[in-house]
Amino acid sequence: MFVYILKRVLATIPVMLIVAIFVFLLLRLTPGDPAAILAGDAATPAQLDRIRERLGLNDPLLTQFFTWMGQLARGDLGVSLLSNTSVAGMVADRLGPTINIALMTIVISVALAVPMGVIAAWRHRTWVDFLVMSFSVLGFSVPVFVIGYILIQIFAIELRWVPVQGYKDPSEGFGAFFSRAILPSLTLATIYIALIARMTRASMLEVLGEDYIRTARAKGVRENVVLFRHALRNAAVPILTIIGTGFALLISGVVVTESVFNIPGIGRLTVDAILARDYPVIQAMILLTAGIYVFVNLLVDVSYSLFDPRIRY
Amino acid sequence: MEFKSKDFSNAPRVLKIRKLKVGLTGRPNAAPVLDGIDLDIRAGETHCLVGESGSGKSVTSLAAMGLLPKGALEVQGGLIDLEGFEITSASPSQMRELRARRIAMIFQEPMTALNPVIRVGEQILEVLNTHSDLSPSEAKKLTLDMMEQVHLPDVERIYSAFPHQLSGGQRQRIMIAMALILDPDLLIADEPTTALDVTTQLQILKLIAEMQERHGTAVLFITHDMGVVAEIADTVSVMQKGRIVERAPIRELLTDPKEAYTRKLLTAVPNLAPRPARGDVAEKDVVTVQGLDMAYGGGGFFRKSDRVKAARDVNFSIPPGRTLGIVGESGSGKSTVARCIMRLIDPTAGKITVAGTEIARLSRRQLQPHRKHLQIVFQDPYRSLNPRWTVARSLCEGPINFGTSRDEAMTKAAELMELVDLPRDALDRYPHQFSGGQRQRIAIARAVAMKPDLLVADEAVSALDVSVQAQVLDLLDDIQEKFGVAMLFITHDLRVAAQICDDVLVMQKGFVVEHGPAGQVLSTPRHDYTRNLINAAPGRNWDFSNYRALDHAPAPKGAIA
Amino acid sequence: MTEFPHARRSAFQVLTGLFSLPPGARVGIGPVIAAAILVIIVLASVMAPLYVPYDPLAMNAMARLKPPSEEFLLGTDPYGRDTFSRVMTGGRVSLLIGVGAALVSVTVGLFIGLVAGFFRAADSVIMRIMDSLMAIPAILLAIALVALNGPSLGSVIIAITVPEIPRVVRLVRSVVLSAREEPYVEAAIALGSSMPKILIQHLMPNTLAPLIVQGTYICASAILIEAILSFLGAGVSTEIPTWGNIMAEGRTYFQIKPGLIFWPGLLLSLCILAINLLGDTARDLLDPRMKKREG
Amino acid sequence: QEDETTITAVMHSGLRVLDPVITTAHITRNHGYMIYDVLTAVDADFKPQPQMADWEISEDNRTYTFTLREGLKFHDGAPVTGADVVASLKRWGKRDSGGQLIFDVTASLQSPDDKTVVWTLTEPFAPLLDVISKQSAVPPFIMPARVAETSADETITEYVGSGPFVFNEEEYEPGVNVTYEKFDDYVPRDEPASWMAGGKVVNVDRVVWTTMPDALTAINALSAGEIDYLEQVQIDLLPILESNPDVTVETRDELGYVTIGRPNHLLPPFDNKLIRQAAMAALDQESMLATMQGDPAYYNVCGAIFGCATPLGNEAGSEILTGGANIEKAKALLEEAGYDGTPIVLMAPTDVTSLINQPVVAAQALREAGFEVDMQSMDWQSLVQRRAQQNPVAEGGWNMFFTNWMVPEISDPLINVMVNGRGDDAWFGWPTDPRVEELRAAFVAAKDDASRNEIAVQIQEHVMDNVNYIMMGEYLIPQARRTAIRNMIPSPVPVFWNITKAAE
Ligand SMILES: Nc1ncnc2c1ncn2[C@@H]1O[C@H](COP(=O)(O)OP(=O)(O)OP(=O)(O)O)[C@@H](O)[C@H]1O
Ligand SMILES: Nc1ncnc2c1ncn2[C@@H]1O[C@H](COP(=O)(O)OP(=O)(O)OP(=O)(O)O)[C@@H](O)[C@H]1O
Ligand SMILES: [Mg+2]
Ligand SMILES: [Mg+2]
Ligand code: NI
Repeated sequence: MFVYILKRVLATIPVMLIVAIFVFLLLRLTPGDPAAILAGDAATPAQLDRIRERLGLNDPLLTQFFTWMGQLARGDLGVSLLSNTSVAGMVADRLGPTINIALMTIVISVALAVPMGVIAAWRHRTWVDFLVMSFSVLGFSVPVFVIGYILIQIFAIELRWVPVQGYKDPSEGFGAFFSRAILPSLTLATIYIALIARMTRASMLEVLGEDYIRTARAKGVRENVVLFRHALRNAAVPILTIIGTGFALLISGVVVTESVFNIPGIGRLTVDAILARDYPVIQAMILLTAGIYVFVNLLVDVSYSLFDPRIRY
Repeated sequence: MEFKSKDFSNAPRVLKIRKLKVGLTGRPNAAPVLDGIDLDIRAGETHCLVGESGSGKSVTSLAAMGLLPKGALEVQGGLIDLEGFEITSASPSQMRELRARRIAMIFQEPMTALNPVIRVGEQILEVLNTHSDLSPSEAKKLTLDMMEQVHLPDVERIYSAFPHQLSGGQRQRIMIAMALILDPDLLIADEPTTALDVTTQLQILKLIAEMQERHGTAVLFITHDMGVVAEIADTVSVMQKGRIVERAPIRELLTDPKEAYTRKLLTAVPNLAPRPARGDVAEKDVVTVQGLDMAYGGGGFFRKSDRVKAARDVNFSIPPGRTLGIVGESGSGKSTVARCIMRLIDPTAGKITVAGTEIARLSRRQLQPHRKHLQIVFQDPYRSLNPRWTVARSLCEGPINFGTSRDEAMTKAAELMELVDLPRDALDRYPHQFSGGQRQRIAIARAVAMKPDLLVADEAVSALDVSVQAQVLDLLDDIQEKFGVAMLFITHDLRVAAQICDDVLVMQKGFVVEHGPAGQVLSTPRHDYTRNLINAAPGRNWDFSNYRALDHAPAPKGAIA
Repeated sequence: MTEFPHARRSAFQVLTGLFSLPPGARVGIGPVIAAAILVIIVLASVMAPLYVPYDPLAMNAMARLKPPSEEFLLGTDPYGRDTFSRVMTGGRVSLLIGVGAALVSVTVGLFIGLVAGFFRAADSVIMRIMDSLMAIPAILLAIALVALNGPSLGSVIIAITVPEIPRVVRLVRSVVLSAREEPYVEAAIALGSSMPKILIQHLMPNTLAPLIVQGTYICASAILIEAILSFLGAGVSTEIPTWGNIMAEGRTYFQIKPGLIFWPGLLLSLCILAINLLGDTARDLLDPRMKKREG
Repeated sequence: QEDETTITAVMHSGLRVLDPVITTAHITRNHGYMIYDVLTAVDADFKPQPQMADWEISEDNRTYTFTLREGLKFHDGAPVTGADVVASLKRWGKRDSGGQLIFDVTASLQSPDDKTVVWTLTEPFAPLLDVISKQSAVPPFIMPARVAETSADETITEYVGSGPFVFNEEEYEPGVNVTYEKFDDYVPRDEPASWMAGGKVVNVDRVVWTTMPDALTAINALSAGEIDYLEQVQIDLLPILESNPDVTVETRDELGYVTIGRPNHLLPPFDNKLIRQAAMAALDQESMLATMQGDPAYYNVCGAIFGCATPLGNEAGSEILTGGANIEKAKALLEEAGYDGTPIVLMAPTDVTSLINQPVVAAQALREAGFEVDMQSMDWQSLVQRRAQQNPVAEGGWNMFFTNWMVPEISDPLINVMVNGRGDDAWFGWPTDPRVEELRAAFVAAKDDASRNEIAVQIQEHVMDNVNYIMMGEYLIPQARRTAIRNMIPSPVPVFWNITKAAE
């Protein structure tokens, strides 16, 4: 087990390295000039060039790359070209909101989607199944920002149950956090629920056709025990997998929800940085999100063995 | 051969099925799956249900359990009476109450029938938790007790093992413990031993008999193995196409079958008496295997230790027109040897000479021209033909690879169809439009199309019904006659081996433990392992096709039972 | 009498397999309605230039944000352009993006996947690269790619395609790896068929059915991603109306002119709904396990 | 803590650059006015007024003596000294175009004692006070000498000022939140506040600036009372706020903005004056402004390149722009110039809301006049990089783009970078225009307002003829506040002194 985890962790190194090279090249090939945004509209070309020189943007690409890799190796994420503050600090500030919203989304999604999928599979081809599947297809069909607007309109503007926007850390009181986090989480969860419910249903359908389900029924076990004790655990691996890979979707969704709900998270930070070509920030952010994705999927892989004793490492 | 002969007419009736009709849900006009089944089982009786695949044996048992697949099959008439309780009209919760208490079931595949993610002890315990109010410690004690009764070793450890950590036989014991823990009146066993090798099968059959003795349970035993039937049945019902065509006490059925169908079924069962050996051939051996070793795994950096030595120092040779059988229990390395010879896997060591060429070390490319000398027929007729290809295309693939023109290949394919006794127009059809036996014929035709010198048949008939199996074996015999091809025939069924092989090679754990002419190995085995195998073959003393006991029953001495 | 069965034939079989139901399988009314809706939307979009009343790009500063009327069926947008004309023409581009992204990613993914499944040596390198691509959040990658090439139609399609490719590759590779173990493939080896031949004739057809299913999902999500890219200011230029950028432009008017989001949103959702539903149906029908249970 | 008053304000953009000298970004300038103070400042009548210092001008107009007023202190407690002022002015002089002109004629800038700064010129520079009092784009903010010693090409890393608010570095999140606290030791002037001049009396404890990427969210947040102030409201969204009695919508900055189109004078076809004129004739202010703003109350058809409401503003020769599109004239000009159909590469940003419309409208009008237009969409960052390219179109060059300015940023020929005619040293578009340079020199030398106005008219006429850039009109951006926020002073810079917040 330990050896397996170690191997998996080691295997992420080439992946992250490829991500790093890829991101670096992509960014440097992209037109755009951080010096221009730094200096503002009225700056003259000569002024821009002096700033570029100072920021090291006139160095050859390879030099820039190795400078960056060298910094990374020392654990230094660099300094934002625009705000001149340390990227690590910015990331630290911005990570909290995103992680908290993402966690809440996952909790909500799993709590709703798994039972939905289980029931849909159990009542395969009935109206319950139809309802669940319709919802999950619908969840895929509406752009995230529209869902966000609709939720704001209903719950924040019409009903006035929760604030329109903003973010408060749980340390400032759970109520304050919850009331602001619930709409963005629901917005994000829609697509996630759709994904998980669909996968749960498919996986459960498969498992429900297995012999041991028949065995359990032959023992006279109650239906809910059959579903949740016998079937769900066997269906868990693909569900976990989709929760892991769906995490990428979540990150994409975060970018939009953070805009709509004005949450100071890493999604917005990254988009802003891309639009401003703040290279150190973009590089760090994409490495970070890629790292989170890889880590989550590593966790998922390792957790398989919790659900399926046949999987041993 | 001793048959059971107890009279059950006075025993209380446990299960009574009358005019049972089961059909496809929502399609009352389609041909019914079960059409007017009548069945009686009395306390203590073992009632065997036999018949070809698809005749409705499993459906009958599922109907009795109230477990017909929802949305697919439904009871459309008749009644099922379990000790006065009408099952066809029971509510789901009433049915749940009945199951495990009054009626229990064991399924064929012990691996898939147990939940892979729950500890086996808990799976047994669950029956008690569902149906009784025992305290946890009492329930656990009872469970362990039951596990002792089914002769599981080291019950404390096995209690907390997962199914994949147990052997097939142990898993099936768990199933039996689970089925019998509440002492039901009726035990339904649907092919409980088909997936096990003969020695384990024998133990399980004994166990069921013992439990039946102890608890007085009635048993409905479903099987297609006539040997098993001869061994355990009190009464036999023969099913064909959803009907019961004949019912009789065991001795009567085997000695004096009334129905033509029953006769056909019995005639098809091969004998354990070896076929008469064929005359020696002077020609050079087609294939020679020397010191073949095969170890799986070991490729990775971390896992040098978990190499599986699946074949060790295997030596044999086969002259043209002769058949060598490889027998042995599951996992003994039979397929490994076959796949090495075919070079589907690369042997770790040893020499394989086919038609004069040493092929064990040839590269893919070097091997290509020699491929046509070797062909193989696989066990699973459903997966050995590309489902997307027409039969014609499958048959032409090989010859075209070796330079035959399309038209020529097509003409040959048509001839081959005739050879394997299939209509010519079948060429345009797809595999799913054929039965298993027909597909196996196509697979054989495909192999024969290459005019190979060696034909490897890896369990080529194991998936087939006895009657179909007999036809395919005949076909192989014909082909060998006609083309003089050497054959490597792999099977775990000694009867089949006896019928078709000139020589037999017995494998155990990768080693060859005995090798000799079929007559000698099967009648006077020298190795204990071979003896055990033969002894474990059920109904080995009965000559089914002639409705009488065998003259020269293979009676190895010194065998353990 | 007998003509030689060509490979084309078997691919055709798979396609018809999509529409002919296995015995026992029942397709509800849902997929039929979905197919009908899709056909209507596609036809209406493709033929839009023939019937829309205005040039979808013609601006009219005097007719900004007009409510629906006889003159402007669905009202006008902040540039005074006719929403109806824009929404109907916008469908063409959105669908083009969807279909384009699906085709490109499936084709490229199929090729890479076959190579990865076949060449053991290439496999680990390719899969590491694919893992890396998967790890980069699709939206961020897309924004960066669009920034690189400028927000043209082509670069939006590429930006949507690139993150989808690894998924297709994984799918193809897993199908190839599992199909490799099938006895009929071993039989083909024994019959002396060369590896490329086995790959293309035996293994590739197996990937067709899952790819069709995957393709529908990519198509649906491409249309959505285009909308999100527009929302983030990295979409197709406003000179080319798409459902996505019509919605993105109209999003600030959500409360005062909901029609600007509603109509393109409705068509987009209906379209995606229909495509997804057909994809699901295709999967149910094509999944051999489902077939086994039902047949 | 309980009755601390905080104003939460949503600003037009996120604050990322904290150095108000290195950048011309408005948000950074606004930040500068929060934490820094200036020597002199312009009032609502465009008149320089004392702020940190009074001044005296020598007879020969060559020596300016500034005397710092009492009680000026930096946020770290140190008093403001003449040395700080000198260092700050020098750094500013390296970055600001007006400042550069002054330093070109500077003999010495010294601080004889802690309270005095003496600025000696080699020749008179009449607009000196106007330049150092300007509120845009880069005002000379006074920083401690140690900070001001930072190179002018490098951003400062210490944010200590002597202004009315203290920057809270702890709570600063670049691009998202900035928090300012009242500087208790700030001594305001006694005069009433007027634009940047007068007493900066702070009546609240904290001001928090945030950004909201989504305009609709910001409006909804204001309606719900989650924020107090919205610096810019999209005009089309005003109806949402109108019915809400708790929210007041008004125009704080009456000067507003201009939107302009800039042709590239280096490349064909816009190297041809006639073709530039044709483009100008094809464009129509009214339809562009209407598309951008909708409500006529918020735009102003105005042909004055220095803005219509400024002292120098005049509309000489601008009928071609203000009188509607003249497609006929455009076609005739193109005919005359022998336009060969060379496509106009028009750069169109996709991610800056206030700049999305102009290229789209312009493209349509130009096409109507017979131009071939190749509108290329890109994000603003790609645009700012590309507009610096002098290459031919095929190698990444461009022909035209649009941008916006605040009126004070274009209000005179020294500030307005687009009338710089020094070729490669000029602003993007690089006109080589000796005539305009001549006029600018004359402007600096001019002694009185009358002659300055005279020169401004000449520049206006010249620019209209030569089409250095195309003035597309003025527009206003309303702001919205909770009604409880009172006493905001009208100003082009959103300042937070004088404001009171009543309990709601
Ligand atoms: N779920 C189902 N839906 C439709 N038909 C079914 C279903 N299950 C079984 N059948 C049909 O019922 C018939 C009897 O099947 P059954 O499984 O009882 O055969 P069997 O005698 O047990 O065969 P085997 O020896 O292969 O187990 C077959 O023709 C089969 O096709
Ligand atoms: N691909 C493989 N990798 C690792 N081990 C394998 C592999 N194939 C077979 N084995 C192991 O090799 C041994 C011999 O297997 P083989 O398939 O040859 O047995 P067999 O005699 O054909 O059994 P059966 O009767 O069940 O077909 C078994 O222990 C099996 O687990
Ligand atoms: Mg059966
Ligand atoms: Mg085998
Ligand atoms: Ni034909």
